[in-house]
Amino acid sequence: MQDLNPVYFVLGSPLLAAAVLALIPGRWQIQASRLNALAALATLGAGCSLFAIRPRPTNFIFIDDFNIYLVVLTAFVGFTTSVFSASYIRHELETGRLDGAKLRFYHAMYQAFLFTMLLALVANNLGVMWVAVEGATLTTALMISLYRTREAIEAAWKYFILCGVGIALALFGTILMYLAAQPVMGSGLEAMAWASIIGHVGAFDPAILNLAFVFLLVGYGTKVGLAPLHAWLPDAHAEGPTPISAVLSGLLLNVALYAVLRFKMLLAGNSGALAPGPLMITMGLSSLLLASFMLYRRRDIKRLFAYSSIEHMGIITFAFGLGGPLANFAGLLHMTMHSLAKSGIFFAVGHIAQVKDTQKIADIRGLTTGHPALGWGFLIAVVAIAGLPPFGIFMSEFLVATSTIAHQPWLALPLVIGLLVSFGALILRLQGMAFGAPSPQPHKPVSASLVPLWAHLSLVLLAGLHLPAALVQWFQSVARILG
Amino acid sequence: MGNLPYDVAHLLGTSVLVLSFGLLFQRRILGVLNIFGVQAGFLAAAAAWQAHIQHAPHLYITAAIALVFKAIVIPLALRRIVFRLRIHRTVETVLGVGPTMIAGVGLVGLSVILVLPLTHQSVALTRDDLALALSIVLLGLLMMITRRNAVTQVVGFMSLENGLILAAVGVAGMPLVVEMSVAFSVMVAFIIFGIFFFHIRDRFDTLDLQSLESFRGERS
Amino acid sequence: MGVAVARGRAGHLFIYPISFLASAAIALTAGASLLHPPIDAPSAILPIGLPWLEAHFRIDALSAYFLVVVNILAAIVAIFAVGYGRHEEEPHRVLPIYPVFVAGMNLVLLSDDAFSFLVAWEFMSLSSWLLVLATQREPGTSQAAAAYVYLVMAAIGGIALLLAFGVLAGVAGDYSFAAIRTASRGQAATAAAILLTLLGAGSKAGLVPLHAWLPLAHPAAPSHVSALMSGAMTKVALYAILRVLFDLTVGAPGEPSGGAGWWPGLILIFLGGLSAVMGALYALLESDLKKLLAYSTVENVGIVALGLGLALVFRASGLAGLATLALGAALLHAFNHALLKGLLFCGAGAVIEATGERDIERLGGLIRRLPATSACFLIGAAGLSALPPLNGFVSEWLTFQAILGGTQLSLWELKFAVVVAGAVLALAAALAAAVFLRAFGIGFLGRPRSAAAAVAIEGAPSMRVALCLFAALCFLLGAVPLLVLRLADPVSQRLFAQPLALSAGSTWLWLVPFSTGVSSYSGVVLLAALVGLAFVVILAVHHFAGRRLRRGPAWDCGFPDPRPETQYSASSFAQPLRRVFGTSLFRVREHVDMAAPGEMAASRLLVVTRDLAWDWLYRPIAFAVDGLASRLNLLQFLTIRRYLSLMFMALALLLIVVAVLQ
Amino acid sequence: MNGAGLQLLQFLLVLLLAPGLTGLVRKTKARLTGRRGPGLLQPYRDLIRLLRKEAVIAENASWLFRFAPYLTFTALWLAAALIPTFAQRLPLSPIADLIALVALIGLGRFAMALAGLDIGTAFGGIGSSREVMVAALAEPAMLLVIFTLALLLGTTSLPDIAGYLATTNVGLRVSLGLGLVALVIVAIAENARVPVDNPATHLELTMIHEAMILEYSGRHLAMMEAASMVKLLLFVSLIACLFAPWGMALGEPTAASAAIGIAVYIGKLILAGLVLALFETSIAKMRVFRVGEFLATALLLGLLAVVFLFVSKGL
Repeated sequence: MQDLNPVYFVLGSPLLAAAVLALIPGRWQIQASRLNALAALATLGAGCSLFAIRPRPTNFIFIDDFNIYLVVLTAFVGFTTSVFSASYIRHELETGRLDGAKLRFYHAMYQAFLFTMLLALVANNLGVMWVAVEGATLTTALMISLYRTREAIEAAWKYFILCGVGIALALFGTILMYLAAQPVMGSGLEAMAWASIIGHVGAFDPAILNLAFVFLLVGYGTKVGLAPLHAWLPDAHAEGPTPISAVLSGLLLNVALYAVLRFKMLLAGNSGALAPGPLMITMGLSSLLLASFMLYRRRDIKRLFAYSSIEHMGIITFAFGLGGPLANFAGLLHMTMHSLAKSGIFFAVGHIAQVKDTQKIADIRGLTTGHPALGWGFLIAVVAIAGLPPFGIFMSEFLVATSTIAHQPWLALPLVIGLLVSFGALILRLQGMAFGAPSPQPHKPVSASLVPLWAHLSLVLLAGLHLPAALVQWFQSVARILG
Repeated sequence: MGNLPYDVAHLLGTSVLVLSFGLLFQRRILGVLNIFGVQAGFLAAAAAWQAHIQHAPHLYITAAIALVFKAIVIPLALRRIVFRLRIHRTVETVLGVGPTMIAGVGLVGLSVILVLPLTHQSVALTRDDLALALSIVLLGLLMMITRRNAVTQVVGFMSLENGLILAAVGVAGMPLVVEMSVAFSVMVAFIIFGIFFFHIRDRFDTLDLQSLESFRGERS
Repeated sequence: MGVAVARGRAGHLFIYPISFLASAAIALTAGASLLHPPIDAPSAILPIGLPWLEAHFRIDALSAYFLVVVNILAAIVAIFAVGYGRHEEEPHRVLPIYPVFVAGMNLVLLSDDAFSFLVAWEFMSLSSWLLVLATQREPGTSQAAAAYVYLVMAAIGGIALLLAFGVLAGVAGDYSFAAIRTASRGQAATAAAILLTLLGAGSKAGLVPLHAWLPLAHPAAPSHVSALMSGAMTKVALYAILRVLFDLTVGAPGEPSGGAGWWPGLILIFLGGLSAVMGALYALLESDLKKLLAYSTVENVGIVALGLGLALVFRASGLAGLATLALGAALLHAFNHALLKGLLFCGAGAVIEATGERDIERLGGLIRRLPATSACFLIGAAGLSALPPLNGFVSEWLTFQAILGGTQLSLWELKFAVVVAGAVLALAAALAAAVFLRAFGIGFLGRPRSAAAAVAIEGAPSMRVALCLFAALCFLLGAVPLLVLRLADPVSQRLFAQPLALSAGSTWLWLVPFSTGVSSYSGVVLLAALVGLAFVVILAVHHFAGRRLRRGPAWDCGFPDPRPETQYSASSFAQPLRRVFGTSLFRVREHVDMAAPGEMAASRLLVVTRDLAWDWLYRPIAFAVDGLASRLNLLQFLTIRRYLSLMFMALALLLIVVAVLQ
Repeated sequence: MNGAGLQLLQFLLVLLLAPGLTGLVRKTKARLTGRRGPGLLQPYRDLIRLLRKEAVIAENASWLFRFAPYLTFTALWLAAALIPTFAQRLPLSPIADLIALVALIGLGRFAMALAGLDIGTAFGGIGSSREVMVAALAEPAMLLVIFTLALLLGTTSLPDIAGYLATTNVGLRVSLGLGLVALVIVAIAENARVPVDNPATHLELTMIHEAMILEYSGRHLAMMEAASMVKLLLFVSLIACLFAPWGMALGEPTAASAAIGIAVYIGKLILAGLVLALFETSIAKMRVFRVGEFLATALLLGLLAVVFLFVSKGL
């Protein structure tokens, strides 16, 4: 059992947990939420063990510098979200908005969702990666309509249709990629394994590669929430339960972008194919500008941060589109920081929505006086996401902006406009909510477990001050092969 | 007698394409369901024929799945839902038939232009198949845009999936596991559609998306 | 340097003394490092910041000088704050952030690479934003709006600086200042970097077109914080301009025509002159004491910017001696303004704590109620009006001498611009005298116009100690400006590789910029002469005319009317000048609706002044963003079909692009 | 005649001649308007009378009110003592050049305006507010005149300017002419002479200077009156020193050259007094709000002087 592949544990534990949680009847859902947290902890443990033993790539599973830290990040955020969801669920049960049956479904699907994302990250076979991302869509589709309100159902239906079509297009792209690989590498599993394709991609027919990349960019781009394809994201975040929004915003967008970057690496290998840079830059900038202007009109707090996720995904895609070691490094760093900070914010937003019993920004005031710990935590989180200094996001935005003005100065203007407009909108809403006389809150203060929030913020602060050497080394190696 | 296999595959592919045009044209829901069933049948035949040419036994399984589920189970299930919701008589036209047809032809033209340059290495068979598959996918998407009723939108989505399966089948040597997982995910997608129908029905009492749209986010 | 951020429950008695000690310590070390500079300036490397470029921190002459300025001000303000902090309603909101704010400023001065510079810069803005919001009552009031405008402007400034450093660092992406200095870059890149720096640092300093946030934000903070913001933070912004324009873009130090030639200097002169006059005029029309002081900050920052512009122009045309004089004048004025503005804002704080009123229209007669505060406020007002024995006059006098040196410039346009700048500076100085005479006269003299003003009592002893310390420093520097010039000498050594021409001829007694023949000034002798002569006159008069004194009702041409309303108010005091300058510059509209004859209703005077920068720069941008936001908002409410068609069009577009590129 | 003695002589000379000059102006104005007018020594008698009277001040007067007269008088007396009148080199003159002199006058005006506001009566407010308007325009004009001279001669220290103008033949220069006119306008405005303000009346619509010292009496009023007299002398000797420095004892003054210097200086004073009286009787007082334009012309003339400096000399 020497080469006991830790990846099997990483994938196995959520799958097993999903099965077990599905069996636990509705009455014991509090214990189920604790089990959920335990399972996520186990996955995190398995993920960390990957640092020690780096398994050999097989046809289906492989670990390299790019996906190792994403796997650990996904496991970590999955764990902290499960801790948050335990206290969130307890409050939802007390107020009766959710009952045992729905929660049973919720816990099972939560673990299944973690499984699909981890599978997508470690999948070497392009087909398996597609199925994993499709699985992620399927598992979250019904969770968004958990509350059974009319808006929730409409949001879930929209989410399912748009992402379904997107994923279908991605499948078509994957098939085209296989079509391109088949003449050079022969048929069979070999032609679908990314690790081996990357070696031979130079000999592929560039025309098919371009066509494939277009379909893949539009397909997976829908899941990343880039501008013309972003419609599902705000409603899915606003109507679903908050832990789901946190995981959706924090992890699913990253996984989809990871998939797009995998294919960008393939295209970078083939000289004949058209450069993917300009495409990603246009989509990145358009989503940055669209989202930053839309922030001003938002009246719902979760929808506000959903658009902020679109904006940040726009910045990251722009950074990868720009290319060059500095910009790629910034993109990778921003991906990590954004998922930590954004999921942290959703933890805070979840409790705020519960305490104030509303998601309308107008009705939320005076958080720092009403609930000091929650209020200040929320303030620091929003300041981090807005890109102010001591936090990691400022460092990545600093790198993106400086490398933009150095390489393509005329691109700096739209980037800066987008950053400033979104900064203005976020601070305007934050100031309204955080300060002033506290608005009435019907519920007694919920025993909010702010541990996950502070954990995330401290990580973002640590990254802002001093990045651990190992992480830097991984980022730089990936930045080189990203081209 | 050119080479027979190419002609037959080509014939089956084009018939699936013609039927997706039929889906675009048909206004009555029941008609749409019937055409979809026939299209799935032809798809199954094409898959079986590919299996025969490429001597790849696993394609027979895909053909069988396509035939059983796509041609029979799904249309019947949808028919039962339509009758229980008593919406079998609704007639819906969103975008005029004329412009939709023109758009459809345009899309087919676009996909042929795109696929033509991939000439030299790949076998002629795959090139034609790919063009057909791409146009079926685009037509499926066009159908979803022009339909207002949830059921017809789902049928549009399913015909889009048919295009994908035609592409997957057309490419020689697609590993079995991928085939199986694709088919499996399509099945799960259809089950979730079913669940959604019941949710929408008991909250909105109609499957017409018009009423659904009035509850978009932040509208209230 | 890193002052402990204590969640000060122990209250102000604990935090402020510590910050006083810290600031005093920093000031002393910086001063020491200036006077006998260590051979190689120590460069501390901390493992924080960008992974491959640790944060560099270095004290060189320029940063040491500004460290002295900022920390002396911070030390004395800390003493003031010990007393002032007592009545703070929510001390826990101000206390922990105050030392962080001071630390942020020090870090900006110390940092030696672009990344840590910007981190400290934004850190400073963030902490001051929290301080501005600390004492707010309702979010809806102007306080929240002021804080919001402040932070957005700070962000714009920050991003402009970020881009400037991006251009300076170039493609290589090496952000340490040492690398930036040696990196060679095109003329266009240097020009872009300079313009972006002027935009970024200029908006933080408050140069005119970008100043509109300053009079909103500075008064909104608690008084001791606004003293720091006006006194120290604007100096840090000027330090940024100095660092980039004089040090980073110049290439090898000391090389005369390096950098971008004389046009940046001309821009600075233009902006400085405009800020000086407009700042004074805005202050003249303002009746809120702290806003008035904020506008006067805009004016004085304009004067310093004018000095810096002169230095750039002189250096670009090879007159190194004059350049050091102009630089010396600017640095001296920065030092003086920091002290004087600190004194005035702390004085205003004492007044507000005593009366709870900020509007000078409702104050009056405070000189009898708060003798010590009024005396110190008078000294501050005289200083900023550039009256001889005090330090305000010395730096303005030096700036005039630098302007008079303009005759040696070669280019005709430059000569004319320099002289027009002199005229503008003279007008600004005169208007400043009017502003502070009005502020002190209406605010402190005459009869109390409100009940609160009538019962005001002196604040805590520590506040008075701080005020007197400020006043003493002003007198000391007025008499012996050499103290500061000794500090400024290494700075000009560092930037121009030339000693300050000024300090060559000057001793502690005389101040001789060029040669005794040309012009000279002696603070000490003038002060001694004034005091001596006054003493002689008083003795003679009292001996000859006796000391008899009788108190009686005010004469007032025979009909004494005790009601305070008959006194001149702030707006009536400024009315003649408003009539001369106001109509054109601020579109001043005065409506007087007199009661119909026979009616007893009081007639009303309504004066409407409009801030031009707000109308032509800020409002259009805000409307544009708002309009675009509402137009784009429709995208949120489309139906699923339209979203699908959106996606379809995107796909089709990309496919066409691919087809075309094939 | 060593330095200290010279400076002491200058102080006494200025103090004694000031009231005489004012008396001369009043006498000639009376004569020109057909009245006998008070004697030349009337101002001396007024000052002594006021000094002996008891000073009455308002209840709410503060320490500033009592100290301001002395500060005003001292500042103006020191400023007057720095201007070379009969001897070029004075020991105290290097401590303040022309710009510092303008600032000293500003200090005097600052103290007087504050005193006006201290009691809190309407008239004090009127006086100070108008004084501030006048100052806000007069000071820049004066500085511009100084720029003209400094740019032309390269120095701002009074002894050197006087020495240079007295010795070399600078010739008739347009900018110097404009500078003189501007300085005269400023002098009229600063000393509250007729077109800007009427020193003789207490009409509240017109008075600027008188309004500020309305509340003073006894020795304080004496100080204020003496200050305004010294100020008039100061401006006359400033104009004389800058634009007509001939007859001054240049370099190291001997007893003889000092005597000649004093005689010539007194002659200049008399001439100036007559011209001022003549000018005042021939012009009516301006409305207060036109004073702004009047002084704006002075500012414009100053600026023109500087511009012409470049054009004509091609500097």
